[in-house]
Amino acid sequence: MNGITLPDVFMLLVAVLGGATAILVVVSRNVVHAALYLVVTLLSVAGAFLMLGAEFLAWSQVLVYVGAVVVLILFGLMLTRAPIGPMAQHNEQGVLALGVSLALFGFLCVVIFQAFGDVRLILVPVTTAAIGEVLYVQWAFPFMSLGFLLTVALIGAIVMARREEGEGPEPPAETDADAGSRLRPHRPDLTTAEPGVFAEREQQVRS
Amino acid sequence: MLISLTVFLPLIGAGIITALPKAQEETAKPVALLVSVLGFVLSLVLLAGYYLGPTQGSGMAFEVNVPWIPAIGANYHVGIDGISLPLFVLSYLLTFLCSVYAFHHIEEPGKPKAFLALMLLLQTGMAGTFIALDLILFFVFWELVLVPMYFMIAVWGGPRREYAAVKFFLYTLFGSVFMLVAFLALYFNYPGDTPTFDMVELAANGGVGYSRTFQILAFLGIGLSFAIKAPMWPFHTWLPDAHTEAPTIGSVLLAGVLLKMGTYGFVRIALPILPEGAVFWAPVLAVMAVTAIIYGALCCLAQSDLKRLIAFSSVGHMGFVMLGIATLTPTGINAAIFGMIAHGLITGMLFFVVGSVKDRYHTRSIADIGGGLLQTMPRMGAVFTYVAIASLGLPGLAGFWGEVFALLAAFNPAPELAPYLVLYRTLMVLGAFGTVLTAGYFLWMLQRVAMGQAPERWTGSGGAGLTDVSVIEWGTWTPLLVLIIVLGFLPFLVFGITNADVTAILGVFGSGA
Amino acid sequence: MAAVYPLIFAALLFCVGVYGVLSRRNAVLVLMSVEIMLASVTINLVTFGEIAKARGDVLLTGQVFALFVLAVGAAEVGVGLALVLLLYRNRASVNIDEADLMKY
Amino acid sequence: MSDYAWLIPALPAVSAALIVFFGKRLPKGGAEVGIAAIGLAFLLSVGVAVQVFSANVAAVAQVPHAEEEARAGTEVAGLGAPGGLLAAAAEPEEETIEIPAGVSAFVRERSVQLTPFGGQYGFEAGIRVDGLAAMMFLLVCFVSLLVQIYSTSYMQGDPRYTWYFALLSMFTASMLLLVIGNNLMLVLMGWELVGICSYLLIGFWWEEKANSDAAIKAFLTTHLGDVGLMVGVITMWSLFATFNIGEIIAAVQAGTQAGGAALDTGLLTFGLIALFIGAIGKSAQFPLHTWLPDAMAGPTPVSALIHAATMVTAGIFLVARLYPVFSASATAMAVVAVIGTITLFMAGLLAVVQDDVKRVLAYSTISQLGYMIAALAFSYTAGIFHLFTHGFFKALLFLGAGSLIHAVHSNNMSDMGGLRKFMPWTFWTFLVGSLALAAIPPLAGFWSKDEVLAGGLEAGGYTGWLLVVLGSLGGMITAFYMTRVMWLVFAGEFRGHGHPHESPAAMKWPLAVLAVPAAVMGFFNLPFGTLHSRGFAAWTLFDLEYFTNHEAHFFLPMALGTTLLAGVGIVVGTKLYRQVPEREPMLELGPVSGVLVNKFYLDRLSTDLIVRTLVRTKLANAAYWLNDHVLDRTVFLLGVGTAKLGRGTYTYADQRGIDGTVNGLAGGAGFLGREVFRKFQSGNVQLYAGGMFAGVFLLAVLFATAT
Repeated sequence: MNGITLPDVFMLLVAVLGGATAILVVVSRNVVHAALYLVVTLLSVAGAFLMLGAEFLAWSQVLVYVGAVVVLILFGLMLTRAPIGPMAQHNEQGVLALGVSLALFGFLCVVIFQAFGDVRLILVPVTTAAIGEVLYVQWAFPFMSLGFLLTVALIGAIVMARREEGEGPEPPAETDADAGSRLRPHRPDLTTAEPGVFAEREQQVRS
Repeated sequence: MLISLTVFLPLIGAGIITALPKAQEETAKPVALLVSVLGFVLSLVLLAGYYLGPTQGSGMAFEVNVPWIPAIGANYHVGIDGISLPLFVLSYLLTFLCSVYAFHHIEEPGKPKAFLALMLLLQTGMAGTFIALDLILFFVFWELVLVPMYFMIAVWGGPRREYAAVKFFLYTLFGSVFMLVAFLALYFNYPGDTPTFDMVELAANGGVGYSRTFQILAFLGIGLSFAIKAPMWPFHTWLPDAHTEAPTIGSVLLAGVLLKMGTYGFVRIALPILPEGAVFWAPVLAVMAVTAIIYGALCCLAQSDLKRLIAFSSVGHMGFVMLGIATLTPTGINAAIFGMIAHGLITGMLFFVVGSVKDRYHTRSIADIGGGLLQTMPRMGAVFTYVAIASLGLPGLAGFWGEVFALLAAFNPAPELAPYLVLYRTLMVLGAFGTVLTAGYFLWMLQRVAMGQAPERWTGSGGAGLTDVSVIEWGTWTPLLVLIIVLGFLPFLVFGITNADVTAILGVFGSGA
Repeated sequence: MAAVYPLIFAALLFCVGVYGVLSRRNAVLVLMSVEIMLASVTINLVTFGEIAKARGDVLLTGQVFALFVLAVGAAEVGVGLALVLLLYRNRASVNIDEADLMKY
Repeated sequence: MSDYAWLIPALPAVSAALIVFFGKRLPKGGAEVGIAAIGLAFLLSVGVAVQVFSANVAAVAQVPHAEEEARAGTEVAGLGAPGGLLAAAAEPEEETIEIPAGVSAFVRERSVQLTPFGGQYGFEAGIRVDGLAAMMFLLVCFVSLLVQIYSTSYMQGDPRYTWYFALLSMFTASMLLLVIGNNLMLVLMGWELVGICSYLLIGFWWEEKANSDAAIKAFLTTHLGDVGLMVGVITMWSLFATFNIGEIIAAVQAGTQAGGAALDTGLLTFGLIALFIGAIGKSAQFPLHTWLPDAMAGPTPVSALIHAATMVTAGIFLVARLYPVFSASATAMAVVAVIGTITLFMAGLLAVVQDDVKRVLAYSTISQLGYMIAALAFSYTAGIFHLFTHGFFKALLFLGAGSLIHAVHSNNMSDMGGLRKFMPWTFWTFLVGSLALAAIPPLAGFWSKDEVLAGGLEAGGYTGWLLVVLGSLGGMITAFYMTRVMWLVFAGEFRGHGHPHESPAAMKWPLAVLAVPAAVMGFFNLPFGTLHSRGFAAWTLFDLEYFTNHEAHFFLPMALGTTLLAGVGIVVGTKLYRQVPEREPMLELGPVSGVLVNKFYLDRLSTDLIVRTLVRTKLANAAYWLNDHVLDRTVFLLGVGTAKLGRGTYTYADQRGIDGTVNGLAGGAGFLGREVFRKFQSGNVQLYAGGMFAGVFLLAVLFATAT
């Protein structure tokens, strides 16, 4: 193993930045802050791509994620009237989640050092032209399928999110009360549930 | 090819019935009848072919052996011989009669389409079990039987149908696990070069190369599954519940064919493949069998529910079958197969009658019926009396031969069992006393149900629904009634089919006497 | 450059994402955590793609796949957000632990 | 003719089927079919009997007469081969009388293979026609014919008239099957079939619970005996590897069992006693006799046919059928003798205290069956001859009782009285029957009972003497109770209700016809030298050697003695019961000699006898009490106890024990699911996902460490 080279240092910096902000994303009590930390995380991922010589990918990452996805998420937060302020955002399985993820991380570290501990990357930057060439020649068919998938997903998203005339908050009508009753144990009647239940909880948290 | 066609014809029929439009529920009945008649005719063709064909009435006939799951060496190996043939034909006969009976009555909630499709599916499973010559294939057919019967009980059953159906399903499945484990153990411990699931090969091998301890353990595994299915005391408790709750057709097929799968398994698989294990366990089986005879009869004496009583009587009758098997002699096993056939005919018939009685009285309780069946419905009462008498083992009717030859064999068990001679002879005497108890509960049942003055609630306007045996019922029952008496006087009709192959299969037991 | 740096980075991101997915109540935050996990996967793809390239892969498989994942990730965010909206519309809440109809 | 003997059971069987299916549409409700069939069968059986009997007589005639020669010292076991088809090359033992070659008793066997078990499992169904079978054919067909004719009138107007005749035909067919069978399995079949017919006929009027109770009791009690029969048959099979009666007899006489080994006499004795237990049940011997009096719940003609003349003699027939085999085991024969003797005496005592006329006859039947059984222990001819004569006169008595019951609509003698003038036919025929039963010479009963006692006397030993003593006393008792019946029923004033009348012709004539053999049958077997060898004894033998070495003998002193005893019984009965109903000084109408002179003597004697009679009445009552409260009670309690045991087994062992375990297992699984695993199934997706990742981690670790 040779000494630490310059790319290594950059990579480390990017990694530390990305890792730290990622942790902030998952622990932040304010949802908007979390979204903003996410931007930094994704940007540092783009930086990692650059370090690895994948320029096109890095810029795509910036455009798609930082530009589009995060905006989308912010819209989502607004549309769902997420409390724009600090509040408990964690459920009861925090310990389990922490345990699982730490264990997974430890395991992955061990595996990575064992398997790739002495692998060095010879970085040859890939030009956008080169990637364009393989993408539209050898990978043309999967690429087109991908486009189709994207279209379908977007149409699906629209169909789902759209509120039709007369649809709205009504739950699906009970067609066969007899047969269905066994499958549906007690469930609060959400059609008439006053929003107060949730509002109350909100206020408790805020106070 | 013919054999496969015969077995899968009902499956095709079930498919056709399922595909029928929903508006034409009733069309399912003629279709089912047609399919089952065809199946029955084909099974008779097989019967005839068995005698007229190259086998001349002994050995394995109509064999098909093609690779099925090459990865584990499982083949689609089917064939028929003198041991399976009577049971095979019996299953087709009963299904045929059941599909006739379906014109008369199907329990709530009706839905003949689904019911008959299940029935035909069941038929494929039953027939397949009897012809499978590959352990994995056998297992598949064996399990295939569970599902339709489960639904028959769970959907068309009586008030406690869910409990009964689940009990039936779980209990049998519980046994199957051990069977599968034992099958795999047989495969992996095969002494030859290429391990095999082939029953014929394994039987020809006759347990050579399997250690004694292994044979004892494997027999335990296989035997447990078969004992539950048969059912042997003390594994019988699912039976009364299942029988009591099952719809009439379900009860008939359950008693008539399903129970025989267990005892058939003993004869076909457990005995020839694991002879040393069989010798080890035979005295235990014999004790359990005789316990079942006495115990079943005692329990019958305590019953107040007609269907439950008959279900318990099955425990006793299967006890005689098991006693025959436990002797490991050709006489005993011939008797066992005869007993299976006779029990299939007689108890199947009993369930038909009791089902019809229940439909009319709307109760199964003996006290509620209150006697006088012979008065309110003379023909029904006469048929009931006839079948009950047949069931108590009267000579001249089918029930006799299985019992008496089983006892006879128990008096002279196989030479391998010589150390247990006194035990066997004691058991034989006890079993003979069991026939008295059997006679007792049947006669008391007749007294309480058929004889005496009919209570006032059933005479006059109260008995308006008590119509005597209908034309369809006569059509269903006549073949059984006739067969019961024909086999009673001409037992060689069955013994003649079974004897050669039974003797052959017992060749693994040294002297084979 | 040592291969372990990007890989450990990816592993870190992934595990953080896992933690987020498991512990966050708000569905949108869960979605964000999923994005982090996806990002970590793309880093892995690119890194392994470099190793493969060094061993003679001319198709740039790693980067192309990373690109695909990018696109799929975008689609996923779209659909996921639509689902969250639907959930919100039906239950007036986006808390995942309240959506527990999937039991017994 | 004997080649067609299979038609004898076949005809009534066919007629039974015809009556069941077409009887209702026939003008006479099926009775004509039954009567025609049994009539034909009777003609056939006469033909068969003529052929068999004459062949036997011819065979006996060729046997050199050598009474002087070595009567003593012959052993039953050394009898050589039986006759007929089986005869061929058997050589007689030295001490026995030489049987000329080619001479044998008539035995005709025809068989078909029934169960092809092959080799040593060979089992065939076939007929065996010999003297014994021919005799039974005659008896069964004759009585059955008369009973059916009688029934056309007796059962007139019954709602199940047709079914009744079907059952009669079915019974007759079964009984004939039992008789004709050449192997034990067929005998067993016929045995059980007559049992079920008896069950159906006793419970014929099943609307009354008492009747079906009696039917069940009869079937179950006899079935208890049948267990013995079944065990016995199976033991025989395991000894001789055959069911064929002829082969079994041959093997026993050769002293070998299957495979040529020496006979295992212990097992043979066990088997024979087991077989005899079957006979005890069917022939109502002590201690399984309790069913027979109850069986009187059936229609009276049925009692005549089944419970007097035919079915109950099946046990005797069985022992006679296997006579040479039974002879091979002294222990078995001793059991036979003791059981028969106890029965004959005990049942006779019981008959004395009955009021129901049918019950008197029933106890008398038991007693007479005891005579037959006991007789068989010593002499084949005596046993079956008594069977034969008893069949006639007891059928006569029962049909007579039926006629009485038909007339007064009551079974009780206290409702009768003075019927002689209303029913002369019944009276006279009943009188003949009673005298025959009481063994008054020269009626049939005298000759047969004398032969029974002579057999016992000749054999000696304690069993023989027991039979002689108790048998003679039993004869007195018999005479006494029959006298009592005669007086109570026919003498004095009518004590019942309504107007009794003579029965119609269809009932009258069978009585008359039966009275003839009851009176004269004894002359066919006069126990005097050559006459004997031409008569019944010669007709019915199926084993020449046995016969030639067991000639019957007539002991005049004993015959006189028993007759005297019977006379005493009659006298005592007359004295008592003539007086009781009429309040007349009966004593003065006593014996002819010296009324006045002997008054004191007679007075004292009669007082003595009255006292003794009282004691006897008490004794009999006690015996009856024992019967009802101990034996019958035991059976009853066994039944109830069994039912309770059944209920207990069901409730505790089955439902709570075994089923409880199963349910407990299921319940345990259910508890785990409800209380433990349910916590994990919270519906919370994130919890699930956590589990998933944990699983992934574990799997990964697993793979990593594995590779």
